[in-house]
Formats: sequence, C-alpha cells, structure tokens
Amino acid sequence: MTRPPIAPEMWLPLDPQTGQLGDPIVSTATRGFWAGVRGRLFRHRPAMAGLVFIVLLIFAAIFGPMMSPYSYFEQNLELSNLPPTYRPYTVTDNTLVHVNTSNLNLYEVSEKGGLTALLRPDDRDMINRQSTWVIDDREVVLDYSQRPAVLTIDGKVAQAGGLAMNNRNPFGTDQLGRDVLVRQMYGARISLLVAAAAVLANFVIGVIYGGVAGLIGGRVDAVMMRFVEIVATIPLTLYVILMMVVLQSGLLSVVLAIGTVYWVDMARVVRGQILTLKSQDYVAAARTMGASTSRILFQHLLPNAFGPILVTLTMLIPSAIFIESFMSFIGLGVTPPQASWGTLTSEAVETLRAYPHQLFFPAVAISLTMLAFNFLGDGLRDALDPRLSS
Amino acid sequence: MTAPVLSLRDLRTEYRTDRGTVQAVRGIDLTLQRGEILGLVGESGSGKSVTCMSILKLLKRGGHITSGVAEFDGRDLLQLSERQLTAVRGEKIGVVFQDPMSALNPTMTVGRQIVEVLLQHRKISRKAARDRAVELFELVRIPSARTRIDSYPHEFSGGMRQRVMIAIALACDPDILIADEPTTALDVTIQRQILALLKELRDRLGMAIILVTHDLGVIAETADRVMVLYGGQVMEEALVADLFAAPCHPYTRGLLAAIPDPRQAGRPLSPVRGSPPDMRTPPPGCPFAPRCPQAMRICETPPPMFDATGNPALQAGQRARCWRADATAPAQIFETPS
Amino acid sequence: AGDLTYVVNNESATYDPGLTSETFAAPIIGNTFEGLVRFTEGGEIEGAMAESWEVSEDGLTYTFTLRDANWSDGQPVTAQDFVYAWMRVLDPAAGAKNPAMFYLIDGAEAHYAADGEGDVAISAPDDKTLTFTLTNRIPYMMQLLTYTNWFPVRQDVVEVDPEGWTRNPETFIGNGPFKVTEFNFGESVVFAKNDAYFQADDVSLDTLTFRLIPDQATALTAMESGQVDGIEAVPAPEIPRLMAESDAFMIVPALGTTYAFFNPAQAPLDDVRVRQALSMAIDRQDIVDFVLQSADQPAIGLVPYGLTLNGEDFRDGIDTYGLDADAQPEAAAALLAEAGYPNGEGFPETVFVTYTSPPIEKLLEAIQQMWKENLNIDVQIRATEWQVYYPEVQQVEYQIAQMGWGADYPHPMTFLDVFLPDSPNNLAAWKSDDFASAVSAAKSTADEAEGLAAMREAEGVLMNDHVILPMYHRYNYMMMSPDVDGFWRSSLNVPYFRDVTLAE
Amino acid sequence: MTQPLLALENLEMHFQTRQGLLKAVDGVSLTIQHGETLGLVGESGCGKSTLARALMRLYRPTGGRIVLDGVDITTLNEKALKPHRKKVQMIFQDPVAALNGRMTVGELVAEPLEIMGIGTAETRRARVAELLDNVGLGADAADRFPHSFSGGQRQRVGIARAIALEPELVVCDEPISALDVSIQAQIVNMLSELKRDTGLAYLFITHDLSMLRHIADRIGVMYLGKLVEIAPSEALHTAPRHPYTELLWSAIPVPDPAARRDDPFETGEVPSPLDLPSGCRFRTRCPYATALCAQSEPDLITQDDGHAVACHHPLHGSMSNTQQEQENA
Amino acid sequence: MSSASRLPIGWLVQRVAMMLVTLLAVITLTFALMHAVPGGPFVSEKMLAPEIEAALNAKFGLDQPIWRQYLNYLGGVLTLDLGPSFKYPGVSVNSMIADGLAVTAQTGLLAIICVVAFGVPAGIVAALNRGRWPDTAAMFIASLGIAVPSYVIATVALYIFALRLGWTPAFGLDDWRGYILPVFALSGFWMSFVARLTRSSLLETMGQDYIMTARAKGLPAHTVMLRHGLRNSLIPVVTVLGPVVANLLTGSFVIEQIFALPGIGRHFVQSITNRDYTAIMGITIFYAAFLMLMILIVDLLYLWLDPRISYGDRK
Ligand SMILES: Nc1ncnc2c1ncn2[C@@H]1O[C@H](COP(=O)(O)OP(=O)(O)OP(=O)(O)O)[C@@H](O)[C@H]1O
Ligand SMILES: Nc1ncnc2c1ncn2[C@@H]1O[C@H](COP(=O)(O)OP(=O)(O)OP(=O)(O)O)[C@@H](O)[C@H]1O
Ligand SMILES: [Mg+2]
Ligand SMILES: [Mg+2]
Repeated sequence: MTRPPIAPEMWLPLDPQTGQLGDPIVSTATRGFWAGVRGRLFRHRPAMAGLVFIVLLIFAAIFGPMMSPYSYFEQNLELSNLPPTYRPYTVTDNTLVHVNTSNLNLYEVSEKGGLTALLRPDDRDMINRQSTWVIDDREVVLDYSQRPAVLTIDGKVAQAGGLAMNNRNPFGTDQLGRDVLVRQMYGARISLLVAAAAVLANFVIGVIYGGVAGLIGGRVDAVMMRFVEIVATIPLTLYVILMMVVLQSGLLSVVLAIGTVYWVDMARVVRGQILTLKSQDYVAAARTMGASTSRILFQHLLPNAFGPILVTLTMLIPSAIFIESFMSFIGLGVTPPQASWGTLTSEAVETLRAYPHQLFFPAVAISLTMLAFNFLGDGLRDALDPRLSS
Repeated sequence: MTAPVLSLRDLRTEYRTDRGTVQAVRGIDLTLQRGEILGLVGESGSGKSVTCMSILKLLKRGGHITSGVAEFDGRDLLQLSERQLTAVRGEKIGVVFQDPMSALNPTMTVGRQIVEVLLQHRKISRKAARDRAVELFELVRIPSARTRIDSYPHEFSGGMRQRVMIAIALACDPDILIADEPTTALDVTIQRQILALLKELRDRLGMAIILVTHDLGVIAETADRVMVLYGGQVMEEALVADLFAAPCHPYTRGLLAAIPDPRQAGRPLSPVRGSPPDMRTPPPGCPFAPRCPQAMRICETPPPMFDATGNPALQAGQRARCWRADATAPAQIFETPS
Repeated sequence: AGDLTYVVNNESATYDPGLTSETFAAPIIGNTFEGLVRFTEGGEIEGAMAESWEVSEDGLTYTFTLRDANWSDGQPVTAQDFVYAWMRVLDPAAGAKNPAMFYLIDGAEAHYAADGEGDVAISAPDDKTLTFTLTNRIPYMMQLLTYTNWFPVRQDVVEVDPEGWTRNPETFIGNGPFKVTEFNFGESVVFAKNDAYFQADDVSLDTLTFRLIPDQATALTAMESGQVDGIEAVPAPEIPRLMAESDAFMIVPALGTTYAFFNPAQAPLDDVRVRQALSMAIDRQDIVDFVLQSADQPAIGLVPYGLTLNGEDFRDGIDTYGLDADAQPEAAAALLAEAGYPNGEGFPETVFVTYTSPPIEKLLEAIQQMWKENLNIDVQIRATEWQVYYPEVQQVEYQIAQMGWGADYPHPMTFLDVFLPDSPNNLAAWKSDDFASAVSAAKSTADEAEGLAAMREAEGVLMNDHVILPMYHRYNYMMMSPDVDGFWRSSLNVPYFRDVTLAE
Repeated sequence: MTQPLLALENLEMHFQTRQGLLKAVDGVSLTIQHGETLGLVGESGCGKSTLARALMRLYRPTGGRIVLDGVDITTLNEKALKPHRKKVQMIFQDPVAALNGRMTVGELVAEPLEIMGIGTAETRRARVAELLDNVGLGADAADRFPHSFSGGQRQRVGIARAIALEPELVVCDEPISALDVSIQAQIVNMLSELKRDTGLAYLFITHDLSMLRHIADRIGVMYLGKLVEIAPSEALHTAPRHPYTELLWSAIPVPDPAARRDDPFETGEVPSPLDLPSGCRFRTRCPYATALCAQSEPDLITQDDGHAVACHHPLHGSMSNTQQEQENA
Repeated sequence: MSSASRLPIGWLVQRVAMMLVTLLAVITLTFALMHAVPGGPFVSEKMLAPEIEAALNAKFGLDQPIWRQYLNYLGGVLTLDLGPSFKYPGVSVNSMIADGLAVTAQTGLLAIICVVAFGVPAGIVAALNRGRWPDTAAMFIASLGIAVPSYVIATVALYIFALRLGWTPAFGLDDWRGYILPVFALSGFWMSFVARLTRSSLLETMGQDYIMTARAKGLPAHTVMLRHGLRNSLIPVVTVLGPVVANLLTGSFVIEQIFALPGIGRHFVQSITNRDYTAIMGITIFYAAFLMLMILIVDLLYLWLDPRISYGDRK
C-alpha cells in the first residue's frame, strides 16, 4: 500500500490545545427538556393535526356563534328538520322544490340553493294518502300510498335532480328549525368547558390525591384507596340528583359534579405511578436535602408521572363529555335551549331514522375531537418519553 | 495462524435518535481465535457494547448496522435473517449482558430461563433440560442448585444473577461467549470468582470469549489480547502483556495512567483530561485528538491502523490507530513525556 | 289460533288489580281480569261478571246480579270475591294507592281512616248478588266500575301471599280472557288463553306475549323488522313518517290533556291578565303541526274531545275563553301591557319548571320562543327528574309547571275533580267556590243535560281564571300489524286482545 | 480527642420482610472526625447502602444512635432534622437515577439552597454558577438538562449539589462504580480537592479497594450487617487482621498482566441475611474457623494502634482478646 | 416457589376485613344519600292523598326514625337478605339481582371475552408492527372506539344491522345473533382501550433488557413477544381489567335499555329513578362488593404475574 508522503509540518503539535480538563462535551445544541419535548411534539404529525384541530375548534366555539347569522336558540318551526344536502325536483324552470320524505312536506328552494320556505299543501287527502300543491299553475302531487313516496307534476312522475347543498343551513336544521351548525358551535363551548373542568378536576384532585396516597403509602394509602373505592361505588346518579337539588341546574353544577367525583381513575393511575417512582434515588436525594413532602410530590414525582397522566386524561375527556349529556338528560345540565354536544347527540339518536344528519354532525364532532385529543395525548406522551422516540 | 472463529470487518453501527444520528461504531475490525479471551476496553460510550450487540444484530430501537461483515462459521452473520440468526444466538454464540439486574426476566424462574434456551436448540426432553440446567448451575457455582433453580431472579443476589446469565449463555456450549461487563457492580470477591470461571471454561472447552470491561485490572487478570476502543474505533490492539508494558496509543497510556497506584496513595490521580466526543459529530480526524496531549496537525486527518511490520513503535501483533505509529513519522515524537 | 307479541314500554310496579293506580298495569290486568261491567269497543257499558243490575230511585244503591263465570282455576266467581276485593282496598294495611275512589261508598272513608274498622255499605246477600250504597249520586258510577280497582280478587290466593301472588303465574288467578303463564321480571309476561273464561269460545289467540322494551326506538325497530306484532308507542319524531307510510300505524284517542299550571300565588302570574296573555301568545296549531308533528289536537280547554253526554260531545259549542288554536300576538301583547308589562318590559324573572322528558322539553322550548317573539318576555326552562319535580310541584313552589291529566274513567268529571280544593292533584292550590258548587251540582243531578251544563260551567270558571295553560289534547300512537284483526285499545289505555284473530 | 463529627453507636437497621426479619445493619459503631475520609467496603448486600441511608435518616433506624456534632438525630422528625441536614449530604451511585431528569442542572444544584431558604433567587444563581465552576462544569451548564451530560459530568452535578450547602460530611455511596477509569480518576481528584479546600469529611463507600487506598484515611470493612474491621488505610492494606478483609484483598484485580493469577478462586457462598449463622457471621466461609467461632460472636475490639477487628482468630499483629482470655484461663 | 405458597393469608384476612369496613361505609353513605334525595318510592304518575301515603310508609316501615330504618336494613344485609323491593311488591331484591345478573353476566362475560380476545391481540399486532400500517389502522380504530359513545354505536348498529340488513334481531337473546350487537356495543370502548394499553405497555416491556436476553438466546420473535413480553406487560392491562370486569358484569344501563335486556344495570338505574330504596341499596352493595372483589383479585393476580410483588412487608 502506498500513500502520499506526509508533509513535515503536519507533525508539528496541534495548538492551541482544545481539550481542557473538565470541558463539557461538545454538544451541538443546548436544548432544554421542554424544548426537546416541543421539538418532538412538533415533529409528531398526528399530534400536530390534533392540536391544530383543537385550536380551530376552540376558535369556532368562541367566535363561530358570533359570526353565524343565526343564534343557537332562534327557531323557525316551519323550516324544521331540513337536511344539509338534498335532491331538488324541478317544477318549473325557476321553481325547485325539496321533498322531505319523512314528514311529507315540500320546501321551496331559493335561487342560492337554500331551503327557505315551507309550501303548505292545497289539499291533503289522508284516505288516499296524497297531498296536492299548486305551484306556478302546476299541480304537484305527492303520493305516499306507496313507498318511497312519488312526486308527480302535472300527472308526470318527477325525477329528483342532482345533490344540492342547503346553503341556508349548511348542517341542516333541527326539530325546532334551529340551525344545526350554530348549535354545534355553541355546543362545543359547553362540551369543551366540561372537558376543561374534567381535566382540571383530574389534575387538581385526582393527581394530588393519588400522589399523596402513593407517596405516603402504607396505612394512609390503604385507607385513601378504600375511600376511592367508596366514591367509585356510590351511585353517581343519586349524588348528582342531590347536587341538582342543592344547586340549581346549569353549567356550574355540571362542572361541580364532575369535579367532585370525576377523579378516581386518575387517582388510581397516579398512585400506581408514584408507588414505583418514589423509590427512585432522586427522591431520596431530595429528602436528604430536607425537601418537604409537597416539594417531593410536585417538584419531583408528578413531573415524572406525566406520561401516564396524559394518557389517562385523553381517555377521560370523552367520558366527561358523555357524563354531561347524561346529566343534562336527568336535568342537571345545560338548561334548554342551550345545547352541548352530549345533548345534541342524545336528542339526535331519537331522530336517527328520519334525519340521520342530526346525529351525524354531533357524533362526528365528538369523535373527531376525541381523536384529536388522543393523537395529541399520544404525541405528548411520546414526546415526554425520549426512549420511545426514534 | 489458524482461522479465527469470528472475524469482524469494518463494522459500522449508528443509532438514529431524534437528536441526531449517533455514530456508535465507526469501522471496527476484530478477529477472535478459538480459546482466546479478547478484552475490549475503553471509556464509557466508546462503542464496546454496541460492537458486541452488532455481532448478533441485537440492537435496541433505532440501531442500524450500516456496513460490515461478521464472518462466523463461513457465513456473514450480518447478512442473516432474524430467523437464521436464531440458530446462532444462544447456540453458537452466547451473550452475557452488561446489567445483570435487568437482564433476567423478573417473572420467570431462573430455571425456566435456562431450560428455555436448551429446549430451543436441543432436541431434549423437559426433564433432561432441567437436569442440564442444574448441571449448569453447579458449573457456575450456585449452591444448592437443585432448589435454587426454581427461584425468581429477585431472590438472587447480583453476583448470583450474573452467574445465572453466564449459565444461560453457556447452556449450549457455544463457540463464542460475549461477556459485556460481566462483573461491573459486583464486589471483588465475586468478580474474581466469575473471572476464574470464565478462564476455566475457556481452558476446558476451548471457548472463545469477548470480555468487555473498563476495569484494566480485570483485563490484566483475564484477557489474552486487548483492544482499546475510543470514539467507535479501535485505537490499539495488542497482547495483554504488550499493552501494559508498551502502550503505543496516547489514549491507552492515558487510561493506564489513570489507574490508582498504591505507591502513590494520597497523590492526585491522573485522569485523561477532557471529555469523550459527541458521537453525533465525531472529530474529523483522530477521535482522540481533541484530548490528546501530543496531538499534531496530522491528527486532524483520520489515522489508519498501523501494525508492527517494519514498525519500531509496535510489538509483534500490536496494532495502533495513531499517527505516531507511522513508520514514516519523525523519530522524536516517540519521546513521550512520562 | 295463533301467537302474538306486543311491546310495552314500562314495567308495571304491581299487577294487583286492587292496589295499583298505574296505567302501566292496565294492559296486563285488563286482559286477565274483568269487573262487573266493561266497555265495548264503541264505548258502551256492557255486563261482564254482572248479568244485570239495578240502581235505586235515589241513585245511591246499586244491586248487581252476577252471571255464572269462573276463575281461571275453575272456581266460580262469587259476590264475596268482590266484597273481599273492595274491602281490601279500604284496608290501609293492604297499601292500595287509590282507596279514595271508593270513598263515594257509604262508610268507606271512615273505614279507611279508622284503619279498617267500621261498616261499609257493601254486601253480598248471596253468591250471585252484590250490592252497595253511595253517599251521593254519582252519574258516572257505571264507568267507574270498569276501573281495575273494582275488579274482584280471590281471597284464598291473596291471603296466602299478599305481596307475591301477582308475581307468580300459579297464584295470579284471574277471570279474564287470558291467564298468565310466565312472569319474567323486566322482560316479559306470557299469557295463554283462559279456557275457564266465560266467553272462552270467542277468544282466538293461543298465546300472547307482552314484551318489555323500554326504548321506543328499539321497539319500533323490532316492529319494522317484523320481530313483534304490535308496539304500544312510537318515538315522537317518527310519527309523521309512520303516519304517512305505515299500514300498521294506529292513532288511539287517549282522553288526555297536556297543560301547564300557572301558580296564581306567584308574581307575575298572580294577575289573570298575565296568565291569559301567556296562554294567548302560544300557537297551539304550530305546536301540533311542527313540534309534535302528530294528530294531537290544539287544546283551548281542560276536557278533551270524545266525552259524550246526553248525545253531545262535551266540547261542542263551548266557549273558547279568549283562546284560539293560533296565537293572538296583538291581543296577548295588549293584555300584558294592561297588566303593566308593555312589550314585556319589566316582566319579572319567570321559570317554567318541567320534568325531564325530551319531547316535553322540546315543546317548552318552542313555547319559550313563542313568548319571546310574541310578548318579548324571557322565561327560563328548568327540567328536573320526575321524582324531584313532582314533590316540588306539590308544594306549589313554582311559577309555571308542566303537567297533564289522563282520564281514569270516560267522563268529564275525571278532569274536573282534579281542581277541587281538596284534590291532591290540584297542584296550583287553586280554589273557587263557584267551581266547587258547579261540580257538586253536576254530581248530584240525575239529569244528564243538567249535569253537562254544570260541568261546562265549572270548566268555564277554571278556564276564565286561566289557571291552566292548555296545550293540546293527546292521542296515543301505536302500531299493530295489519294481520291482526279485532284488536282495539280503549281510550283508557287498555289494549284488548280478547277479540283478536290473526290473518293466516 | 475532639468531639467526632459523626458517631454511630450500635446502629441497627432491621427490615421486616415477608420472609422474616432482615438485619441489614446490625449494630455498627463508628466515628468520623472532621475532615476525615472513612472508606467503607464489603460484599454486595452487606448493608453499606443501608448504613448510609440510615445515617442520612432516609430510614428511621430500628436501634442505636446517630450523633451528629454532638446532637442525637436518631429519632428527630423531618422538621427538627432540617437544620442538621445541612451538615450531611449524599452523593449517589447512579447519577442518572439521582438527578430528576425534568429539572435543569441549575435548578438541581439550587434546590438544596432553595429548600434551606438560603439567599435570594439572584444570589442563588450566582452561587450555582460558582458551584458548577468548582466542579469543572462551567456556569453555562446551568441551563441544560442532565440527559445532555455524560456520566462523569452528571456525577459532578451530583457533587455540586451535595456541596452546595457547604456540608461537613458527604456520604458517597459508590459514586464512581458506574464510571470508567479515567472519569473515576477525575471525580476522585475533585473530591480530594474539595476536601483539601474546605475540610470536608467523607464516608466513601465503594467496591474499588485500590481507589479506597488512594483516598481514604481509615477504612471500615463490613460483612453481613456488621463492621468486622476498621483501621487506618495503610495498616489495613498492609496487614489486614480479619480473614474476610484478607479474602477481599486477595480478590483485587491487579492491573499488571505479569502478576496474573490463574488459579480458581473459591469464596464460598454468602449466607442469607435472613438466616445468619450462629456466632461469627463469617465462619461459614472462613478458612480459620473453629468451634468457638460458631458459639460466640466476636466483638469489635480496638487495639492500641487504632486498628479494630471483630475476630476470634485475627491475622497479623497483636493477638485478639479471646486468645488472650483463653491463654489467661 | 409456587404461587400458592406465596398467597399471603394474613394480608388477605386484613384486606377482607378492610373490604367489609369499606362496604359498611358504602352502605351508610348510600343510605344517607338516598334518603337525602327528594322523592320516594311511592311517587308515581298521580299524587297520593296524605293519609294514603302515610299508610304506605307505615307498611314499608318508612315512618320509623331514619336510624332505625338504617339498623333494620343493616340487620337484613347481615343475613344476606336485601329485602323486598318497595316499588315492585312481591319481588325481592335478591331475586332482582339474581335474575338481572343472569342476563347481564351473559353479555358481560362475552364482552369481557371480546375485550381480552380482541383488545389484547390487537394491541400485540400493533406493537409488533409499530409505525407500520397495521399499527396505524388498529390505533385509529381504537381511537374511534374510545371516541364514539356507546349509545351512538348501539343505536346506529341496531338501525343498520337489525332494520336495514335484518341480520340480527332488534332485541332479545333468544338466539346467538341476538348477542352480537349488545356485546359489540358493550365491549367497543374497553376493547379499544385495552388495545391501546396493551400496545403501549408491550412497547415499554419490549424495550427492557431481558427482552434482549431472550432474543440473544435464539428464541424466535413470537416466542420472545409472547413468553417474555406479554406477561410482563399485562400488569397495567390487568389493573384496568379488574374494574372493567366489575363494570361489564354489573351491566350498562344504556346498552340494556337499548337492547331491552332485563339486566342488572337497567334495574339499577330504574331503582334510582323509582327511589326503590331497597333495590338501590341492594344493587349498590352488590356492585361495591363485586368491584372490591375484582380489585382484590387483581391484587392477587399481581402476585402471580410479578413474583417480585409481595404484600407481607408493608412498612
Ligand atoms: N439505544 C441507543 N440509542 C442511542 N444511542 C445509543 C444507544 N445505545 C448506545 N448508544 C450510543 O452509542 C455509543 C456507544 O455506546 P456503547 O453502549 O457501545 O458504549 P460502551 O462502550 O458500552 O459504554 P459503557 O462502558 O458505558 O457501557 C454511545 O455514544 C451511546 O450514546
Ligand atoms: N427497604 C428495604 N427493605 C428490605 N430489605 C432491604 C431494604 N433495603 C435493603 N434491604 C436489604 O438489606 C441488605 C443490605 O442492602 P444494602 O443495599 O445496604 O447493601 P450494600 O452493601 O449497599 O450492597 P451493594 O454493594 O450491592 O450496594 C440486603 O440484603 C437488602 O436486600
Ligand atoms: Mg456498555
Ligand atoms: Mg449499595
């Protein structure tokens, strides 16, 4: 093997000497823990998608109802149960109608494609199951003695046109003719607030309770955990009803009800975590410095239990939202005409067959939000645990 | 020279983390003869463990072998599939991991953990496997083997766990034993016991052993040949006596100098100054150059591995990755400050 | 011949004919027991256990002659069975829910108050004769007798297990067209034809199953997928669709009125003008057309349509009390202004309380909106669980409370009675001497026309005071397969399977 | 003699376990003088860490006394203990586990100051910078997290934290075992420097006997919860008197291939701490054990030269008390 | 050591004693809550005249002072007699629970089987394929399963499968197809949750050193996963499953309501809306006892799953 000769000056000492005793390692980037977490989180695509969704949702919840031409309580009984999309029938060139096959009403389609008015039949023949309208001198007959109902215009069977958007109410209307979109956005306020309350309760009560039980351990832990069992087994409904009597129903009581009992799962999880974490040396180190119990808990243990806490939290948010709808159902919840996603969903379940869109939107909203929280939670957990990232 | 049982050529392994790619091993060559104990020494993070793991492709998440050949038994281990490797792992090559506390499955009796490997590789009955396990326990000197075999790892002391690990690695009489710091965290009496055991096995079965440690005392006591790793590369390689008597590489010298000398008790020790390089951005030349008291300008170019042929600086069989070992180097640079 | 499955939505607390006051029990008791008399499909009274009867001149003493009829275990139905059954209701220890219905018999009220001591004017001179005497004339006594509490029960089985006999097919011995063969708590009741029934030859069904499905939507799914033959109720939002397209859909008059109580003791409802304004401002027709989307009828009075006396419907030609099916926004606003709230200004905070029920809450939301639009007043809705709501309302501590009433017997008096000062169901604690005297005049006259006039007068007193806000008269909406022939359901909610035949 | 900095008097730490009473530390008495380094060695599981943790009052000792600067702190509660905590600090074996990964190095080092309420946030920051400088990390390390440091550097953070309160005694529980030779040397040098500059005393626990010889003034040898020998470092190395010490010494690997011993090494099995042998605990492994050893447990007797040993048949040097007694008899 | 010999009898005795105390607290609190809540067992469609209500109260002993009622009730509980239902005369709470349980346990048990049989393997498959499409798909479905409320799942499934497709009956457990929808609706959430939990726990375990040891022994990948990975990842799963089993076996009101199952969950909610005092108490006690039993079983399972755990040495 031949090698080009080495220039003599290359053998001279290298200076100035770079290495010094105790020099820190040459670390390219000085990044803090949270900066690292943020970095990892930002690179976690689903988590980012979730975060963006949640932010947009919060914006929609706050500003959406303000920007909508409708209010969440404004009714228009004549225009109830309208679909978001429909297939219009052409009566004359400039008159289109929409047939609601569930209540056999005809609606006028505006030029812009919105469903704007109910057309009252000129004749309703209950025996032969026919309704008759005269529109622009044409006789429009809806024959519902057969299924599906048939619309004839001047005796000729009419064909429905292509799919059209309901521009007046993009998400359709509900049973009282209220705009589903604005109710949806208004409902987001309440549901997100409930979710926030649940998060807060879990953080404040669940985490601390579980933390204290796990940290102190022994007999205290046993007693505290038995108390958790008691809270978990006492019928929530009874408790909620009592709250309803003591307080007035409304958002505050929902938040309170959730706050006072909705932390037991979190307490269990945190306790388990603390039990394993508390034997770590850094806890012993803190104790040798004379750190107080609360300092050990808050400064040392809880930050390290963050991953499982987050995962549990993303799990608990949906159930908090559903608990709210249950509470609204028994009267301790938002008062009508206010709406939450929970109440919107449970109301819409009743009209599923006739008006599936009424269920579709709130269910999709809840599901997407939960997915977003889940993705965000997953991302955060991965980001908080450097070992899991690659 | 007989054909080596294992020869590793130009092994490169990296870990891809979200903080960048760590070049853990950067072109390591290694040969292992039958019945030889090869010591691997080097600072923490120098790539000892990763080298060992790479041989059997037992890397943790994010680890990738980017190049290299590991010839064993006429085959390149690095080209084998996971399935093919199962026939080598545990059967032909046994591994003892660095941390005995966590390397045993806490929920399985130690006996089962040994029997398991026997049943995997040997067509024997459960009963026979168990008998063999007891035998292995006795071999690694675990008292009352027959009863202790049904214990769980946590019921064993660290030294005993380490011995269980060795028993597992030895279960199928492998040709090669890779022992990654088998005695760290053990007290000296148990350490000595284990090292004596390894030597005995080598003598009896002709097993080749790769022994990883950063304890030079252990190397001196046990190894036949030593490789000094730094920055993912082999810095120096020599028979153990030569290495201690005539270390060539400044890093090796630094290591040896750091050992406390009983005659100098009370005096400050002399550590290698500075810190190991960040392996995401290793120095372009010799990895040790930034810490090297004798660094030269040439050291910013990667040094090749020099061997003893025609080289006054090196003993026979000794190799070093240092420009000072270059036969063309000016003579005065060997005058090392003591 | 054949089997039929009918869905009910509620579990009844007890099937004891004497003790219950629940409508949920009616389907089961109504098909397993019969009283002295019963309704025909056309609403006429006909003899059941009674072959014939006589009423004394003064209208106080009734004497029944029983026919030869047997219990399902083959024993004859005797007059003593009736005496036992009735006296049991009057024994506080038995725990009957409705003994007040018997107080019109001489001595009954005192008997109950004295813990079952004292004579009651009920007797059975022989096995086939039953007689009792009232304190006052009751024009609708024969209608009353169709109510389950007046049905006979068997002393021997009841006494063996006073609580449990109605839960055990062995001891649940009736005298109706069917007998129970299985009680599956929370799930179903299975009946078989009662061969000992006195008209057993007319009964065609072999078995009948009442399946409990609490969720109306599930029941409808079961109905539409053909798993069951009939369902007791349909989900409210499905009514328009079913009304239009289903052959199985049935509309049954229910003799019920849905209304709200105004509490005349609470501001601002202490002013009759406010009450009337509120009542005038709602559009009952819109409620029926768009909110209920059903065949219910807008109500402008208390008593529903379909109660005929002296050949005349109670509601025919009756005053409208200033109300209408459509809203009268101007008139209402004017009245409100007169009461001191022009354009709703200064209207005090008002809460409309209700029990939790999605359709009712929908209804109230619509009304809330109508008030807002027509009167510019804000009324809060507060819904609470029935068990919380009802006792609270009973304390008369509300402003406006949602309520309704369904007939116990097909006579206007069942509605008017509610507003007597001592009625526990007079939840507005409303008192009117004019009303009371009109009611007692109606009760004491033997002349139907006179009675009708008095009752209309009574309703007038109530309505002109606008103590209630009538909303609509309700119907029951149910489904029964078109293959089922001869099924009918009374306006008192009893589905009759006696005459049912199945098409092949 | 002046009052010792720390005196353990018959310290006992027994654990109630499911398998029975575990006497992890079973009556250990020793003293540490101001500015002295006491090394502690012994088999794995002999109770060294337990002793350290008990004297740090991480446990409440089940017996004996801990006297710190003349104050008995054995049973003080956390609150009463707090002022005394300043005087004793600890360095842990595993620098990864002992540093909360969620705190910056600055926070970690400032924590003891904060807990003790020393200084303002401002002065603390300055002090942290100074401390980090002292341990050779540089003040800019304060904003970084432990995971971005190497093992040796993390251990320095631990040291900086331990000396932040200017303690009089630092308990080092195997502070260098996880580190490689070079970094070991760095750390040991630093500890020595600190001692020289501030007059610190150390209780230094390690398996590395050659390192101990280098730094310790006196060395104690533990075996199964007991102190079996304690003597000035040099004396112990040159003339160990307890057979266990001798065994330990014989097992030290010598970093010299020429001095290689290829003989099999048998040490016998360590008895379970749950089921201690009668009499002398080491007798089951002791080549010199006699019947006496099984009967009575030898006490730790201090000889005139300050060399204490608990053995019926001590090696080297003066005769044991028992032998004298036997001869007297 | 066999697991049987590790059974900590003393601990068990202590634990059971503690359970009884807890149960007493549950009884007391529920009793107090129940009586504090407005309404009563005799509130029905129509108002009762005061003298009639008094008679009914006397009949059921509700006229006695509350502490007396409490003691009477406790006496009954001690003899395992939960009393007669106030709302449904002739029905004993014992039989109500027994009948309801018979129904609930069938669906509940199947749901538990589904949760374990689908949730755990889904988690394993996802973990094995971390980052690849089976993982993404499984975790997406699992997220949906957590996100979509069970009553929506139940109603939509009923609509599609019972009505539109006619594949399943709308109600009833008379043939096997009747079980499909309720079991699916019951287990959906927990299946998803367990899948996610199994996945993350398994990933955590698979990063442990002893997994590397197992691989180094030459064990095939699936053996490593199942024999070494799975068992050690089961602790969090089992922790969750304990209360889940209790919940599933004691029924879900919503699901039982929708599918017309006369299960204990429906009885429970109805007993509350009815203020059926004895039934409320009875079912609560039953549930509490069952839940505590499950938690106890979980604790005992820990012993079996992880030999390091022992309950003897609680300092
Ligand atoms: N799982 C991993 N992820 C990322 N980097 C790793 C991983 N394992 C090892 N490394 C990096 O690879 C390099 C070599 O590590 P290796 O474990 O081989 O060192 P070692 O010589 O065995 O050190 P020690 O003496 O501490 O065991 C180091 O820089 C280390 O940070
Ligand atoms: N909290 C505890 N509960 C029960 N036993 C314990 C506890 N802590 C330590 N032990 C036991 O006490 C004995 C002494 O343990 P210790 O950790 O003090 O040993 P050590 O000398 O530090 O060993 P090593 O050199 O391995 O660190 C051991 O048998 C150990 O199992
Ligand atoms: Mg290593
Ligand atoms: Mg230790």
